[in-house]
Amino acid sequence: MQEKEWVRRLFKNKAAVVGLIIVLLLIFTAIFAPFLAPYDPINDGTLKDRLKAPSAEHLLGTDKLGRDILSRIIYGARISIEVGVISVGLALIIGTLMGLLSGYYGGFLDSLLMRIVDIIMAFPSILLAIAITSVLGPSLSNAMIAIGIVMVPSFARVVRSTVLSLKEMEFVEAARAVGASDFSILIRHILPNSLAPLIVQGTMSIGTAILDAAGLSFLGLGAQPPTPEWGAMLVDARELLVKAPWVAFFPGLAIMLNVLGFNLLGDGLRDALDPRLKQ
Amino acid sequence: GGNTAKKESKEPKEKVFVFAKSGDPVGLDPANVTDGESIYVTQQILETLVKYKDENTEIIPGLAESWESSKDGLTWTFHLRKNVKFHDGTPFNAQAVKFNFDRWMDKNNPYHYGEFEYYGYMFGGYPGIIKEVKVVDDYTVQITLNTPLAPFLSNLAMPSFAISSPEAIKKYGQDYFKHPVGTGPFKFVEWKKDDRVVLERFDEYWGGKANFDKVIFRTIPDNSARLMELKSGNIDAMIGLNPDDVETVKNDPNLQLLLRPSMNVGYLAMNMEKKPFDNLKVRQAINYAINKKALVDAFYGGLAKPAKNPLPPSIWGYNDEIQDYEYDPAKAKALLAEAGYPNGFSTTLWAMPVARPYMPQPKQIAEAIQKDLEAVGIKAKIVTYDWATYLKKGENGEHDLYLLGWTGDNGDPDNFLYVLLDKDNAKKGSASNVSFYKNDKVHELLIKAQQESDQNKRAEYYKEAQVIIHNDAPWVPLVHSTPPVVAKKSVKNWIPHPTGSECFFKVDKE
Amino acid sequence: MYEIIKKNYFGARVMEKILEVKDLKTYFYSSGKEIRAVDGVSFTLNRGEILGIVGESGSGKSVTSLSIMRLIPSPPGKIAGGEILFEGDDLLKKSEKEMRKIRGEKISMIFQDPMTSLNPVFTVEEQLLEVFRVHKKLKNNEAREKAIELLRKVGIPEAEKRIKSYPHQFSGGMRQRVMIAMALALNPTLLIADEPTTALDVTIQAQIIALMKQLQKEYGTSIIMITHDLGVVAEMCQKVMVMYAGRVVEYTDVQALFKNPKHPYTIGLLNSLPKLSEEKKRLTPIEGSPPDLGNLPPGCAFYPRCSFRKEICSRITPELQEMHDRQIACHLYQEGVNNAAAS
Amino acid sequence: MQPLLEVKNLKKYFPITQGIGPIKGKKWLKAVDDVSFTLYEGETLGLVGESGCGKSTTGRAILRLIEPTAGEVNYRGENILALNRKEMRQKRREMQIIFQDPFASLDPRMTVAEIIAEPLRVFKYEGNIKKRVEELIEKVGLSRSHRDRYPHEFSGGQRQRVGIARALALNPKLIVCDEPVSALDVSVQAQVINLLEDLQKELGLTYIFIAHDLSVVRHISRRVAVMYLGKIVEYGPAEFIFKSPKHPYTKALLSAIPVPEPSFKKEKIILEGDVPSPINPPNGCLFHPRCPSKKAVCMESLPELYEVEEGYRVRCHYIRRR
Amino acid sequence: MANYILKRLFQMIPVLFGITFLSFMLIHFIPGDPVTVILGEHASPERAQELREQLGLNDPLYMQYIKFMNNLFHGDLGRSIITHEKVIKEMATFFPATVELTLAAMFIATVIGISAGIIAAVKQYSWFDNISMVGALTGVSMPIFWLGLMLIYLFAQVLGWLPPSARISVEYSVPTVTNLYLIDTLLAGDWAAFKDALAHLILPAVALGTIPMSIIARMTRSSMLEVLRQDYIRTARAKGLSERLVILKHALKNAFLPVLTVIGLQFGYLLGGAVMTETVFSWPGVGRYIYQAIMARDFPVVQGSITIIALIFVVINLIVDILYTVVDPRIRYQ
Ligand SMILES: Nc1ncnc2c1ncn2[C@@H]1O[C@H](COP(=O)(O)OP(=O)(O)OP(=O)(O)O)[C@@H](O)[C@H]1O
Ligand SMILES: Nc1ncnc2c1ncn2[C@@H]1O[C@H](COP(=O)(O)OP(=O)(O)OP(=O)(O)O)[C@@H](O)[C@H]1O
Ligand SMILES: [Mg+2]
Ligand SMILES: [Mg+2]
Repeated sequence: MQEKEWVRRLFKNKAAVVGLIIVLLLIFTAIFAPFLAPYDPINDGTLKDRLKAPSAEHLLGTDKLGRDILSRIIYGARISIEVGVISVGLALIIGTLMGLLSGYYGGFLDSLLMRIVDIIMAFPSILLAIAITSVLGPSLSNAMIAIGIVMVPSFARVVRSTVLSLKEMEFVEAARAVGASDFSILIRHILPNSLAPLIVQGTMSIGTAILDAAGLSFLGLGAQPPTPEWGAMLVDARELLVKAPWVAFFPGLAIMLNVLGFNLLGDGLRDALDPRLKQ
Repeated sequence: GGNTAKKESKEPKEKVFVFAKSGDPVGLDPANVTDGESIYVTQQILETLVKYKDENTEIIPGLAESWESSKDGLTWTFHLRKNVKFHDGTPFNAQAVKFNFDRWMDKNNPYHYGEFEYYGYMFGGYPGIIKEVKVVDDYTVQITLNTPLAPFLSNLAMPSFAISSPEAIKKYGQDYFKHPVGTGPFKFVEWKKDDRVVLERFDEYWGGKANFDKVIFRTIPDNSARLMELKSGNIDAMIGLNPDDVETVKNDPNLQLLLRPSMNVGYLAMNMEKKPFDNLKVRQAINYAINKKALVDAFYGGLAKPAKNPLPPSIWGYNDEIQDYEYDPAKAKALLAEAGYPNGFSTTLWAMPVARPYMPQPKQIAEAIQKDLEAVGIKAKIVTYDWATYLKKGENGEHDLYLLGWTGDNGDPDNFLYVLLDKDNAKKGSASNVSFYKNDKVHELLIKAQQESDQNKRAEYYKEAQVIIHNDAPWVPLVHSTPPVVAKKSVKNWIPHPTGSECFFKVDKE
Repeated sequence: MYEIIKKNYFGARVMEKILEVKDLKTYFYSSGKEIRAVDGVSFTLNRGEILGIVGESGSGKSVTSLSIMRLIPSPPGKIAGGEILFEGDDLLKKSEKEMRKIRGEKISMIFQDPMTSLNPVFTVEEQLLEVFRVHKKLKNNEAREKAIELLRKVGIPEAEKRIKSYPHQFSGGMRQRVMIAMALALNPTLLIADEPTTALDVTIQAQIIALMKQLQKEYGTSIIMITHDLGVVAEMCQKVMVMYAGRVVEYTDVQALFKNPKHPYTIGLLNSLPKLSEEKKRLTPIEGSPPDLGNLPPGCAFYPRCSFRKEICSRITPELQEMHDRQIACHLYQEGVNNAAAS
Repeated sequence: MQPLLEVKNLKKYFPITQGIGPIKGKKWLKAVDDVSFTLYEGETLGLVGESGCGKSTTGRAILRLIEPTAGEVNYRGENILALNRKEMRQKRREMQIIFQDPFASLDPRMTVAEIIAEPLRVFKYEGNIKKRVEELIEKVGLSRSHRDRYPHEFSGGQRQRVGIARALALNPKLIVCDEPVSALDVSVQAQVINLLEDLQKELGLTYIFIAHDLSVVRHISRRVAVMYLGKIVEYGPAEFIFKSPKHPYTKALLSAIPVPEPSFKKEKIILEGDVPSPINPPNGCLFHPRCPSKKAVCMESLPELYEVEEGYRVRCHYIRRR
Repeated sequence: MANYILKRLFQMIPVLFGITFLSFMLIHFIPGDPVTVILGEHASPERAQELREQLGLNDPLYMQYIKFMNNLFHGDLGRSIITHEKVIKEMATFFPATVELTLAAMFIATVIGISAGIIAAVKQYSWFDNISMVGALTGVSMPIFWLGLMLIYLFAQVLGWLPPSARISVEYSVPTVTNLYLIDTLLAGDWAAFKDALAHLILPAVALGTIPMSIIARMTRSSMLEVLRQDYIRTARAKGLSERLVILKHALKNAFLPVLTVIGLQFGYLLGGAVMTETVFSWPGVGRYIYQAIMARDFPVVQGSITIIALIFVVINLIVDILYTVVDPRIRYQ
């Protein structure tokens, strides 16, 4: 697939472009948070300014400690990106490795790795993440590890199934026929051709990771106060629902929009990237 | 029975009183619990020998109709009420009283399972100052003390020393905490964990019939959800109002806001057994660092005052001369530097998982304190556990900075100062003095006060103790709150008791 | 035209037009492009006749047949013009409901791939009975008897038993037999077979062709046989229509076409075939590759590959013209036709 | 003269597992069973048979793209099945394969130049790779400007040319052509066949040409092997087999082919039944359930490949009886 | 088919072992000494010893596992450190609430998800398709707890239509039979109580069901589109079947297969999502029980309940696989 082609296809897909814009906006926000945020996310604000409704001064209102919600959401973008990149990166590396080995070599190794995957998948993923963080101790980094672990199977499976189908493709056999080594086949043929589903899976998974991390933080297992993590910002929201619904509303909206962005982009990429390999 | 069921629901409904609070009971054996959540329930079921008046902590007869003490204050004779029955049908008598006391005081008693903390706190250990409990006749009990104890009667009136049915204790053994049997106006029906405790009127109650057929305690952890339930009429009354919602309640024509007289303290204990809180300067610095006024304004909806003493001002012996550490971050920083922490340090800040009368939003308060501490360079990580674990770990002294509070049980200063700050109660595993503050001078004063029967003299001792405590700064006393009770307008005859809970015997609704 | 009638294999005395397709145009619209999959196709089919349609992959054979069935997926497809007169009525003017009555009963169809053309989750019985149920409102019992009878007829052994089977329990050839049974169930006037043997092995292909011929004789059904195998055409059909890039390039009877191909494409096609009977000699391929319908050159679509091309071919698309024994769309013969008309 | 390739008793059995867990029963699918033939340099051997009869498996087993179960493959007298991995890789220079599916056999993410250069890179080609690639591109009838295009930008016939160029890159002696024209349109098919023939002449290539289209096989091959259920049933010079086939299966196969001449009338032998599955092959002669002229003996024993003439063998009891 | 089921059962064995092993190892993954982590540093040595014994930490690892498995076979998942109750017993009291919630959520998810998916596929590119698919994508992007909060805010607080928490209003007391309140109230014939229980169920079920609903809708749509492209659909049309018959009979049965798998997988999601939903809605189910156990560092409870949920999930997937064979004859006859 020529690179230009899928980019063109991606840009023709309105939903995907919206997704891309959201994702770029998120990245932009994260990078320029100090310039964008009107206030300090942690230290500004006093209890006097507590639970102020949205106003010109505080566009999205203030939270229980009088901190500016907008600023916290802006800084939260950094954490979301961190979570997405680290946990998905972890899952991607381990999962891809497992999938490649399992799919290409098959046999005992395959059975072993796939049983491990089955076992992890036998646990509802959020629950497993909850269990892992509770065992490791509540913190954002442990939450990222836990999310990474529970996402490994999906990567392993995606890679394995593409490898399995690629392995049977005649171009792989052709490479073998011209004497290419296993390693070179894996690197030059299998991996590049598994890239499309991996990119799609990765993009979607970032959304899922942000969502799960927010969930863990909401339960008190992820980011700890005063970290401006979006899910953690909702921890006391239930108590404040009567008086200050905006405390609950905006951070949740931020989560939803960004996850939606990654999902839209992922969907778009799936359609744009090599439809022939889509199964 | 589909038909009968239908009929039943059409007949005049039973009178049910639904009362919601934030936490589930830890257990229902009053002798073995220390938390208000549990005590609110046991107070409906079990009774003590002597009781408080409905509106204050004056002592009136309970299961004992009358009593007298010897001159030296060491021997107390109680004349028990006759024709009183436990809910299981067994009679209440002197043997039952002795059985209960023996169980509490004797660590080797076969029924002494669990910690029985309160007994230890109030009577100085096991057996502590109670020497002996003697059955004089079926309806007369004699209690002998080792040393005089001024607040003895006040202590006995505490819900923890309610008399359980000996037969029930024998029958249920370890599980008694799930099957409390007492003599009170309501008997226990069921406890659905984390959902509800259902009580039913005990028709043979010696004091007459209660107004409600049923009393249901519901556990609704979330404050605003609880309020919404009240507004939608699913519950009759609740405690644990979000301070942020005080205004809403005041403006609601269907609701009434009942104020419970303040007899509590919310505080931040510093574990003096751990570095750097063994350092007085650090403790003082923290006292300077925290903006109590702002906390009180923000988190209590106007229903509280900042605290400067462990004792609430409503209790005699309160030392109003003490000058509080004012909010002064600069001074705090200076003190930290003096103490050898110019760049601050990292520590943990423990926050209660549930709303308490003295601290309705503990996690938020913890975050506010975290922020105050951060401002002087102390990085505090907030730690929280479920309620029972939180208390347990506190008793074990695992914490650094620990949020907690105390609601007076009997209106005696001893109940605050001795329980919360005496070295006798700083024993790991069952500590109620969670800052592990051990000052011999304070101890001396508190014991003297215990043994003195002249209240003025006692007050002097307590005032002196408060000065020392203030200087040693084992705590940051934060707040004395006036905890609101919210009920439907239709609820009548409810007098919130300063001790934090009351029996619903007289309460009624239209 | 007369000659074709005379040579009617079955000697039908009255030439009865069953189907008359006039200037059919079916276009697809995808990624902003208009693909003229069928662009002005006309032909007639008489009762009892077998018409073969040949042409390269993508030349519009299937689209033509699906247009007759009015089964063009829309979007992206659209029948943009023309008439399809079936027994005198224009199918393109019929409502969907009227069409449904015709499909399966009057016109039925067999598809290329018997593996995928049967629904895998229903038994063969269910799929066969459906036809009777929908069109004849027959009770299941009556229908079942007929269905078993049909299966016997298409050569499925132990039909009573096998009828309960699912498609995947049949081999490819058997499945194609089931498809044929289903298509012939209501004795349709017209059967469209879209490459019914391409997916099958040679020996099985021979079985199916024999079966179709035999059944055609018995029922007198008219058949449109779509194939790219000229051998099949030669064996089965009376008339042939050669398509190239959505257009008819040559349309005549079988003998004429094979003996005397006129259109350069047809000639090329026949020459590029290795033949079993002939001595070994170098093949003469058609150079170049089939055109991309989304990107057709102006003029004759075959122009870039044609070995007889003239200047005019690159500019003007030749129309399908009547020549004495055939219709043909080629500038080479345009003059001849004109001349013939003049003389 | 030493044959270029001598295949002796080649077998490839695929294990198929049936049953559950511990009570698994292993069965063998005999995809290729006892196939032998000889091939001289510059020759073409046609391999025909119905789908699933083991043609591709034979081709792949010879190149050790799948490991044969048993047998010998002697390339210039050396049994390549005895070579180790490394030695075998060296041998691949001389033995190449062209695949049926012009879509699946080219890596969609590589340019034509990269695809053709791959074997050169693998074998550390000493010369100028770029030049060699261009040379190959032109040799198979594509233009130099095509070198940086991706496979999906080509038509089927052009793609097949790329595949051929890749196979030619290392100057092989032997090429297995696994149905190289089956997926192509008739009009393009002839182009590729001509190309293969031209290359054979020019470079002295030896082909094993697999096809199910008998007319193509006849056109291109000197010798033909007809396979049925993993076994060769008839093997001999193409003229003989096509003129007067001996095995009843070959006869039926030939007669089943529709001939594009309407006037050509011939007696058709239409075989009964389906191609049996190689998982449960019939006893006796593999062909007997469909054989129009079977005898009792056919149901009992598997006939050998009887040599009818020098280099012409038929697997039929009936032949020997005569 | 029996063969197939047996085969699946056999395949389950290593997974079951893996699940139990992983659960078993949970306590051993605790960094540091589990007993210290659970009891704290200053626990009395007796108590520590007692817990060590209760958790079996004194035995060698393999013995511990054997014991664990042995107990498991006898339905013993250990005891809570806090309440000293058997985990299995406590689970049993909380389970019906979760079952009720999960089934309700799944009901909403499948009914709406499948219908929306079908309509969207049949009317591809229509406004319905666009809106429902954007909706579905939004649905999968929403944090469940936030959705819960928003539902509470809107429907309980602003509109006051539905109760914000609990399973039933206290005024109703129905005899416990199944402990599924919808069923129990019906059995008791108490219509008002039924309506009340239903009202309590709606918000949490919607919150929990939204993500599965969205996933099912998307899956149904794409599976349906895939099927509608198939040759046999063309065959069905060519037979003259009405469009309704083509879609609801020929297409749906085929399209349902992948959806069925997704439904099975969504049960896992529901069981996990219950933790958050039950926390937000104060729903007295297993999810909240687990949450509280986590907060209390009550690891035996965490371990036991997660094991059970994983086992249930595996069983559900087995059932789905078996259902699959019922719908898809190709597997049945393998
Ligand atoms: N659903 C569709 N969408 C877009 N284009 C289509 C569609 N169906 C057919 N076409 C186009 O119509 C043209 C003719 O297709 P058609 O299927 O009729 O070819 P054919 O002659 O039957 O070929 P084959 O021999 O491969 O079956 C092709 O170029 C194809 O791209
Ligand atoms: N990797 C494999 N594992 C198991 N069985 C296989 C494998 N490869 C091929 N087979 C089986 O071996 C038999 C021969 O297959 P092969 O591909 O050689 O046939 P073929 O003659 O090339 O058929 P076609 O004309 O369809 O290409 C078939 O029954 C096939 O199912
Ligand atoms: Mg076609
Ligand atoms: Mg093959």
